Amino acid sequence: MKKLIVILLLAVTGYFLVDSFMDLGRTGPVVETGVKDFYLDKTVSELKVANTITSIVVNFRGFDTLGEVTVLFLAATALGGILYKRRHHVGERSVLFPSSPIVRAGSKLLFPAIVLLGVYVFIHGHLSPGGGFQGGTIIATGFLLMLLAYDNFSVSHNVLSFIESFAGIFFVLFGFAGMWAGGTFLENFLPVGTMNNLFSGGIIPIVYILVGFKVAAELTGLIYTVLHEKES
Amino acid sequence: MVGSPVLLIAIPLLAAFMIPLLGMIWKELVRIIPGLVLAFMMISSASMLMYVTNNGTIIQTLAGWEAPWGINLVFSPLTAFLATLMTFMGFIVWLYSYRFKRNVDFEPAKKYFIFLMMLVAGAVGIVITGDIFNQFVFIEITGISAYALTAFYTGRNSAEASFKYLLMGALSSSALLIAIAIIYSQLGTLNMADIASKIHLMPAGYKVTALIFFMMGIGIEAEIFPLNGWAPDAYTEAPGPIGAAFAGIVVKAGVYAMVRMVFTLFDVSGAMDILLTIGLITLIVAETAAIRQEKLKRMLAYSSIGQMGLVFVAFGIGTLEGVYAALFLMLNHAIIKPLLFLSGSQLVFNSKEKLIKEVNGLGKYMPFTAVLFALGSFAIVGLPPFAGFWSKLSVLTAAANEGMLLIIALILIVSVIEIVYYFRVVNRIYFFDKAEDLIPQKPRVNAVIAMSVLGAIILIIGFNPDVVSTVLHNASADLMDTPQYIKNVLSAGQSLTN
Amino acid sequence: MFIILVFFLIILMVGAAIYAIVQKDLLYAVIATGVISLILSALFLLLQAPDVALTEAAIGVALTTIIFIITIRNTVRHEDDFKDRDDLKSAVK
Amino acid sequence: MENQMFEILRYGIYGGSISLILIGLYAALTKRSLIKIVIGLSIVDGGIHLLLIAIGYVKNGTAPIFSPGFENAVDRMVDPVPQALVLTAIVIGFAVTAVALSLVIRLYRHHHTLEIDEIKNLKW
Repeated sequence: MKKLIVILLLAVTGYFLVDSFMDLGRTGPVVETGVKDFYLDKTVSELKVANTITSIVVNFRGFDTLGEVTVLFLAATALGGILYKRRHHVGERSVLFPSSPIVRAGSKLLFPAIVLLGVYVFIHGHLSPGGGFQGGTIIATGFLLMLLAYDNFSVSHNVLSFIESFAGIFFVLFGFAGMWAGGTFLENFLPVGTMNNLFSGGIIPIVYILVGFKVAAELTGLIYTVLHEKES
Repeated sequence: MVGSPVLLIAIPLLAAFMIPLLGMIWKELVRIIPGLVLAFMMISSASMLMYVTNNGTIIQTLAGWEAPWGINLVFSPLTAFLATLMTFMGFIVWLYSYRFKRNVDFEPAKKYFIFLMMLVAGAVGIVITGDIFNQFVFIEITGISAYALTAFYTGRNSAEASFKYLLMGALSSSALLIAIAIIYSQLGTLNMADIASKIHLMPAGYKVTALIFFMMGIGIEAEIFPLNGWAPDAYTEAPGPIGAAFAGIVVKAGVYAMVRMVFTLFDVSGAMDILLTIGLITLIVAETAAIRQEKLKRMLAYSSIGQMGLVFVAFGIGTLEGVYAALFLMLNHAIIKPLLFLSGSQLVFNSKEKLIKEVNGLGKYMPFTAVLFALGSFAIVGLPPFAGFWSKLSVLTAAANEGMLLIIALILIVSVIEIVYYFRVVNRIYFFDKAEDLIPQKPRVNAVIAMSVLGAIILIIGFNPDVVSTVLHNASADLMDTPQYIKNVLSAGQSLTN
Repeated sequence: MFIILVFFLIILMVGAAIYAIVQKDLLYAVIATGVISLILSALFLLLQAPDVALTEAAIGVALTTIIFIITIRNTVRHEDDFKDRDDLKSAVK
Repeated sequence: MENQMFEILRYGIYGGSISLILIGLYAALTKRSLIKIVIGLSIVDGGIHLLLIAIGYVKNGTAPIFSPGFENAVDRMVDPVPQALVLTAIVIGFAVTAVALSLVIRLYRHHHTLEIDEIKNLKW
């Protein structure tokens, strides 16, 4: 009975979704020129950033990004709170993944390469595909690999907390600096330089690097918390 | 003007990132800093409310890009009123729970205060932002804080209440994203004012679909009828002050987002009737459920849902008077319901089950708390001369001017139901004998201050409702005036050529 | 060629989604979810969204899957026998 | 001919993402295992992300990244805004999934079961 109602509900939802989106191929949007042309234009002419997505994420819609790293921060904090226990033994692993020597040696070899790739991705976020989120998550997967391969591999919780907090604080402080120098929060107040240089785009690469550090620290901490959850 | 609207978001975020570091230096800081931040938010938004009343709307652009392209914050009379109300309530809740978990556990206390602060900041963000995707991000911030606070106690039911809340929240945020996708695919913009100015180009069918998905996305926070299954459980299982914060802060943000959609963004003709119908169904279902409850907080939660239904009915009347009445109701509900939650959680502090019958005879042992609870009960059912009377009266007048007699009758019948279940509790407090084994809890000083401030406000509004009428009139005029909203936001942007 | 590839991936993805919800063994269902993310990431790349593809590859394929697996290791592995924990220990180790 | 192909492509992508959303919703609403419900939620998320990306796609589009010598390829670039939104939405979706799974672990710790019907101490 319940399934029947749900299927009926899904049929209605599906009809409306198909109705709203499938027509787009035929008729197209009612407003031809949205905000995207402006973004594509200004990214080259004013911000001197090659990657339009980076310029949107960090500059045009930078406030969203600030909110988003906050969501991640809150999720990491919430995870610690939900799984919190008073008698907390540090270093105790709830889930052990037994691994062979080949996996261990391989992980040790791969780990620096993965971290290096992540760093490359977020430093070059304004020039090529990638950026803070992508680089940060790549670094977190590197730490994840080490955590899975070695039972005794551990990350200092305090160091993660420091990186996370300082990256967040500097993000907001850059926003205030923009307010002080240019009048609005998160304004790009540094000289933009020439396009396709590593040092171009004003504060965009700096902010994205901070986002990268923050995301990497938060995701690593999140995985670490879940992995060290022990049934009492 | 003191400060700028962006500080209302940026300062709490900065503080949230700093608290883990500061907590390593001195543990007391994790309690003090959120209080200072909330006090700053309250003072700043109150002074900006003053400025806005005299000088008109503040539009704050972010990252140096004007309205349709960048994100902007709108601090109009309406949003200023709601932001002030929310930050004030946040401060009261902080004051009430200042000694929370003191000397017991450092880690949970730290998390509690971070989440409380972010709950307020997220709700303020929902209200003052002028961009639908930004609003989605703030809804998620508020949501994750609320899930974590609901699951705060380690008992078995709190995780379940939180999971229920999270499940509904995740589904509704999916609906919100779909609605954003529909809007963006048709209009190519995410700015609220820009959408409002272009919405008439959109085919009517898509408009209705998008509006329904929006309502599904936001209705969870606004506690409208089919989406409020989480509310009684979350209110019951969360720590006492958090119930007050949900009723006073989160719900108000949800209601604002919803009426902003209906009044400003969409020009769908039947939307007012939808609001009215939803409100009536919510009102009747919740009030009839409230009378059957045995736990005090559950009863208060259902009563809260019912009040939100009444607010939607008032908005659904659709006239300026109706909006005024709805905003007045929101103000009163935001003050009275937290008082009931705070004093109610004091009354059942030491009982295991938190049942209504466990408050028997506490009037003699906890006179102050009991008086405040009785005051809140009288005020919320709408007895003169307390605050709730004036708001209910204005709803009835607004409905009468439109000739909606059926609605007036329904509201009066529901008020009778409210009187029955609130007076049942008050009766038990004063005229029953106390159970032998129950130890009354003496409220702490900070709790007493927090509750008496709320009680004083109820009396002030009750005896002199004119103190808030200017602010409310400005706010309701602001909500009705869509062209002015569009002009305010876009006027700077239009002159920029791209 | 492009269109055939896209359609192939979409069919594969929907198949993986159906597999993920009918499969009673939660571990297999989680792996199928990871496969959906992998295909989504490939589709994002084909639809000219390299940034999103990178993020989805790292978050959807690696991190989400591993959090699901850790949860399954902490709870039960089969959808129907809800109380079975020993079975899981012997099967995964 | 080419336009027709493009239309078919669009229909395919929209159809795929909408069916993904519906399959995920079905799992989230009817399944009794908590982990299955969370799997359903993450499938819904994936479908919505694909839907958003598909909105921005244009015929023979290129990625919205300027490379030296191709600065005037603006007309063929796909819409960057949905991509930025999806970037944000993916990370938020992951955060919600992680919180949901931690709640699942805690529920299991208390109830020793994952069946949603047996975890019903709180009723409507």
